[in-house]
Amino acid sequence: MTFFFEVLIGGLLAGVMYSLVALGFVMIFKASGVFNFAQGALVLFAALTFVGFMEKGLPFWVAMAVTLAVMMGSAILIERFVLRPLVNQPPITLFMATIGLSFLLEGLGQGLWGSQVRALDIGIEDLPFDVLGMTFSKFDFFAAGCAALLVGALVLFFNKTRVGLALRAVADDHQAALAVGIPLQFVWAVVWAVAGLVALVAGLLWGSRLGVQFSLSLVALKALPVLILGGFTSIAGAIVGGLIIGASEKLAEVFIGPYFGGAIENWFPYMLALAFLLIRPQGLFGEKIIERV
Amino acid sequence: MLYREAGQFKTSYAKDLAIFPIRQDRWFIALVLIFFGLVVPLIANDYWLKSILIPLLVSSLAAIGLNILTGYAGQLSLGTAGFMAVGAFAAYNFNIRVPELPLIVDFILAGLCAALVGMVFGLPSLRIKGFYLAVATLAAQFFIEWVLTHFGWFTNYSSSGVISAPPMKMFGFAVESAVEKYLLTLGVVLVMALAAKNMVRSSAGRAWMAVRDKDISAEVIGIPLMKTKLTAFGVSSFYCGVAGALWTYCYLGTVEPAAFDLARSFLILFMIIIGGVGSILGSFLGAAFIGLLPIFLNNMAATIGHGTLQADTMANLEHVIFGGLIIFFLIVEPHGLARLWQIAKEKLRLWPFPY
Amino acid sequence: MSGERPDLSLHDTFPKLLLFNAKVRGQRPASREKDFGIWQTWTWSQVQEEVRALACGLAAMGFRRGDKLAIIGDNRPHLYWAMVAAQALGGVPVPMYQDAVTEEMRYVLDHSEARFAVVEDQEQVDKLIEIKEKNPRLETVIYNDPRGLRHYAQPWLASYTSVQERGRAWDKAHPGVFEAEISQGKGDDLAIIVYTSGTTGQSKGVMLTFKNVILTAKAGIDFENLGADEEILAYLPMAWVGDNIFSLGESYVAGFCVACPESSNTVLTDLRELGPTFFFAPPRIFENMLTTVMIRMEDAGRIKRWLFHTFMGLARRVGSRILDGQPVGPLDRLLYALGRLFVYGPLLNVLGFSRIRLAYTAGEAIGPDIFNFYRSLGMNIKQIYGSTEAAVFITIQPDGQVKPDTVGVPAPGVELRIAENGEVLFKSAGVFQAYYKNDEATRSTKTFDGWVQTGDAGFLDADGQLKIIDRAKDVGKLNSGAMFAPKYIENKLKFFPFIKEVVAFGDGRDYVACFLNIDIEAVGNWAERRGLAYSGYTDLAGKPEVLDLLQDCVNTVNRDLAADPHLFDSQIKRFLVLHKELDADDGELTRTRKVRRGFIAEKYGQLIAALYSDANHCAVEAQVTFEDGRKGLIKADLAIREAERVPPMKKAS
Amino acid sequence: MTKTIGDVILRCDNISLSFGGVRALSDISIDVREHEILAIIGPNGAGKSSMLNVINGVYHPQEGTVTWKGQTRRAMKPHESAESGIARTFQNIALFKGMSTLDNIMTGRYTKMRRNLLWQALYWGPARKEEIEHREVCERVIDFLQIESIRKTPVGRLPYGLQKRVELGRALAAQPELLLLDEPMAGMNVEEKEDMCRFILDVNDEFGTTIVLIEHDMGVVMDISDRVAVLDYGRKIADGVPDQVRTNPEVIRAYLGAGH
Repeated sequence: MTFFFEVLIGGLLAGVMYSLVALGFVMIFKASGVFNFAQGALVLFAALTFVGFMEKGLPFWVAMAVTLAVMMGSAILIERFVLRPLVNQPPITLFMATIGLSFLLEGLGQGLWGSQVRALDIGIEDLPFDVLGMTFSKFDFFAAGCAALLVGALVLFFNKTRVGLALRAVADDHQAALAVGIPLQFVWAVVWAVAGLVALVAGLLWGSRLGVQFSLSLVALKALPVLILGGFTSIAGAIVGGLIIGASEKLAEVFIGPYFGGAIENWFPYMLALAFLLIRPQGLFGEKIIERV
Repeated sequence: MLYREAGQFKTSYAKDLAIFPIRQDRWFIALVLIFFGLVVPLIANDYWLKSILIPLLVSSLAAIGLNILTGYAGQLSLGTAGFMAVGAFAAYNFNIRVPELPLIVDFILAGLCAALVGMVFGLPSLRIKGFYLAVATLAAQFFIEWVLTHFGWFTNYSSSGVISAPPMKMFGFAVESAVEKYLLTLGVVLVMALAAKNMVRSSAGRAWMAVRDKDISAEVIGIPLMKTKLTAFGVSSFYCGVAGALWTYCYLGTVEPAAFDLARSFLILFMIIIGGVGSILGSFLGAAFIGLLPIFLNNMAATIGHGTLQADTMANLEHVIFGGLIIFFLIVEPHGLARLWQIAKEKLRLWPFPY
Repeated sequence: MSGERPDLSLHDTFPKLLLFNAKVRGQRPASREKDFGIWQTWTWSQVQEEVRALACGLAAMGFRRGDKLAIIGDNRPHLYWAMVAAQALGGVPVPMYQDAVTEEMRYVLDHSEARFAVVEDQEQVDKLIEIKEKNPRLETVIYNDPRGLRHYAQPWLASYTSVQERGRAWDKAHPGVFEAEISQGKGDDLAIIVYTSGTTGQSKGVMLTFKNVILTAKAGIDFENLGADEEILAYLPMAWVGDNIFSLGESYVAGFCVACPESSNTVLTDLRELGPTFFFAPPRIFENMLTTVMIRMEDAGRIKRWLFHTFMGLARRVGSRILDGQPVGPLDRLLYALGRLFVYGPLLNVLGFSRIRLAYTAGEAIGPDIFNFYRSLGMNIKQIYGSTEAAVFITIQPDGQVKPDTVGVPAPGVELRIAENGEVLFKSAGVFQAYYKNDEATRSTKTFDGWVQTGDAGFLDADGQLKIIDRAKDVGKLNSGAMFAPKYIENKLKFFPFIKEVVAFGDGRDYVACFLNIDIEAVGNWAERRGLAYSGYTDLAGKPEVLDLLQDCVNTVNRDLAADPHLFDSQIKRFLVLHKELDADDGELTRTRKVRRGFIAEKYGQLIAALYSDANHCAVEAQVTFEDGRKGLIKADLAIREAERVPPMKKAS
Repeated sequence: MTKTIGDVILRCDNISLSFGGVRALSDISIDVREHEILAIIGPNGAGKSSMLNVINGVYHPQEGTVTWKGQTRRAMKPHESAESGIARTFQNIALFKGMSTLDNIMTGRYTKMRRNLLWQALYWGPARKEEIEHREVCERVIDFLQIESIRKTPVGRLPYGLQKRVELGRALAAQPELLLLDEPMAGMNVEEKEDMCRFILDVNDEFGTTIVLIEHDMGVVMDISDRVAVLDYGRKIADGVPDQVRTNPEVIRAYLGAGH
């Protein structure tokens, strides 16, 4: 039983990280209706940039600031050269464009900073510690803490700041937002920049655990079932979905995996999400869409 | 400019329904076929055949498959390579376990297996659309890869997880040399491309497009959504399955499940975006473009950089260019090279007038 | 060229020719119609079956030898078959203008004593329902297209297919009657009555025998080497004699296929699809096509425009010469071949003339620029001169000797004579029998020894080619005694795009003088390109620059006239440009835009007097009617210009 | 020029429909007789489109039954209703934008085409023959609606009025017994409306098709329909020949009240 809880809590902690990446998706989808497949590439790009600057000798916080600036710049460029020309195109077109974007970012990031695996040390040692006879990773707790902080900050941002409120207006109704004079382009750039920030944090946390390398971008693939489960438009859904996926994935791997030769965590979340979809197509917290004829 | 259409009038619907109703187009396509069927086998060396033309043709076939599903039926799929893998391993298993079967039957059975798997993974399409479906197809991609890697039966318990295609025999002839493999691939691809064209211009194709363009009115007209979508998944996966078998038998020879990874799925998606969504011709153009671009880049790099560029730099450059091109095409010409081709043809037909 | 030719002494009627064609080329196409998206095609043997069924149906309904069958509708294979079906029974088809107003239609129906009518659709049926009340002689109306007619209860209405069904049954019950009826027909029987669309008075019914039509058609076929492979588009009114000669006469004699367009709105599209090998069109259509070409080329890119203008320049220089088989240097030939690839071939293709071997134009004078444009592309377009009374052909331009300003040499079997007053007379196998029920008119047109007056004035040039200059009654004499043909001069001037209307004077005067009307669009464009500001029509017409422009035109015409031994005295001495457009609302033009000379001479007497004086300007006021119906006065002071007159030359080469 | 209106072929009994608590239709009964043109009118939001959607199975009512050709049921699937001879057009054009006029109309033949996918892949023998036979039917529809010149034009490029006509063509290609038209003339100019009226009357007249239509233009409704049913707030408030309905006080009140 202890073992079960160990696995469960480990999974939940990993799930917080999934939530973090899923959050990036949800924000962009809410504000612009774009399913941003490049979120994973953003994570990789952010981590690579950060490590790159660190290797150039910049101090941690400076590297952090510079990387943040780079992510903002990228957001503006993406809005100007990818999203704006594709406005009013079918969503599926925008989706495919973000696949293209993810290739571009991956190639660019690795091209600029090199594609070898780099270690990233953010100063938190991954030491095990015991609680109630169960062993947990200190790092996981730290990461979960960071994620929780970020989520809190985002909630504040959305609810208290002018820009945040504008974002919510856009998410609810593009036409109405335009009518009250909120520049859509500005909002999009901001939301991509915020997604960039989320990507940076996720990149640092994942990067320091897995090392900064190409596979970081695959983290995004973990976040997709989270979205299906939680719904594309719900921040709460992203968080809860991430926890469910993280926990069930680990549990399945440990308790069911051995019967099938292991390594089922790659597909198990998808199957879970799919099975869930068949019951509730709009996801946990998604809104049901009624089609008018 | 080269068209002389006056006088090429149609006296029956049969003639009006021809794939190439214009005589000049028929000549052109005949020339292309003669070139690839007769001239290429005579002049191309093994490198061109084995490393360029065969994979290019097989990719075209997979792209046709994806185009049927995504371009015609409007169901975005990211699991193309998974269905190819099913075809590849099914053909292999039929081949070694039931050696009495002719190879062509193995290929067909491989396609059917892929079709079956495709239809199973297409089931969610009845409830979900768009990105949701795209994500669901990712499940197919990961699940299939995992099954083929973790169950030794599929690789005939090969220790490395790699399968090697046994020597091929087709209608009593051994297919060994590059030319023979090329001709086999060409034959299969042409026949299947023709069949695909036929389907998309028949009631099945119209049903797919109807579902793509406006599913609610398709249903009201009497097109059953479930059957239509599942047919699209089935046919599409059949094509991918056969492509996977050809990929193993005619191109790589030895293959592991990882050869059919997500990156391959994306590459095939790129082929249809650049080639033309909803166009059989576009599948070929896109495959050629995506297939030849890296070769072109490498040659360029070799000429300009005198070999100073690292292999991984080239790979990154390729990524950047592919990604950029996808965005470029989606913005500038969402219907891809096929539309450009069509526009050029229209211009030639109207020449010297601009419209 | 291809295929077996009928012996016209045996196959001397259309029904007999139909049987012949069904026998020797039964599986080859005879009729086509664009319908339901494709060119529906009937072979000669299918046509024979259709005609047979309809003829038997008509017989069953009481159609007798000598009865008239009115045909009303757009060009449709079914209507052509109805003509032959009537002829098979010894009846006479009377094709009528389908767009005629009810009153005109009633007149022709009444005059021709038609008992039966075969019409196209509801539109014509509705007209006949109205007519039939006053014209009870019309007994039965057969319609081809049943759309909208389902609820018409009139007992005298029958659908084409129902008549044919009845005919098939009747045919079974009366075996051999159809053949017997056909064999009774002879070449001297009346084949058709064609009503001329009279410009004055009531139209006259021109009676033509089978011999008239068939022999004339044969002459045309032989002259042009037409074969059974030709493909033509029948789109001009069936009531027009030319359509009968080309779409029935030549088609049945040569055995070629006649295609009918989907509707009158789609003629140009259908033409492009069909790509006929032999084509007839009045000059207006060729002119419209050329205009379209020019407008669309204006919008083309720089390279295409350059290619077009460069190669068209070459074509103007050598195209016609190559077509006429005259010597041309090898370099020019090579360039011309390139031009054919890049410009001429594609251009002919988009116009629908890729396969064209022969094109005719007639009816009025065609502008030399238009004519030469098509010839320089390598399209063998030729002018013919003809009339209903001749079963079309009087003269044809022979291959290799095509001149834009003549209408060619007498067609085979045609004798030509120029009367004292310059009127053209002819005699041929095609000469009509008489006007139906109008002996007086017959006598005034056709002399007892068979010469027919055309009403046109003309002369034969040095090569023996006929040049038509005007209506005979309009031709006058200058005081010098030289011939004065106003229309000829006016047409020459009107071929310039800048000139809209011309009125030439000279009958009973010392010299020729004229009024000109500018074409406001063309001259306006010209002025804009030169940065010439103007406030309106009157202002523009009075600008010295514009007068200079028109003077160049007049001088060019004078140089042309000087080369003509018959007309060099008709060179224009003085002219002025009118301050207002001649307008039908002011009574200066007829509603069909023909100049009303008498009225103008009276209204502008003052200006004419000035033209025949020494004055170099003349003040004028004229009443005009504005578009909204208000009347107003325009005052202007018009300059009178002297044109350059050129001494008579030997033929310019 | 008379036609005979036959027996009731479609009967809707006590239909009630609501969306998540919002009542769209309450207790509506409507009969449709063979060969008639029945107009359903009413102010915006009266539930007219919902009624059509119930008839051909797009919406499934919570209460009531639909009896079509003798079979009574709560609801059909849309494609089943198509197979049993009901065709319809939509208020907002619902054509297949990526396909040509001809292909759009050919989709109307879907339920009548029998050859399976293998034959279609071969496009030979029976499959080709079938394709040609159905093409002929569609060409007749094209001829009937006089849209020959746009046969091969992608419908997305057509002006609105023509798109409406193509949509009618697609419904006609199915050779339906019952044709449901949802605002066939909305957004058209006078000339286009006249054309559309003529087509509707011709369809009714030439093929005997029963037609149920929704239309706002009262002049048109009174001109072409044999019978008019009036809905208001999901209830039926009148049903009868045009002249009766015109003078019905409740109808007048509904229209004036709704600000029409």
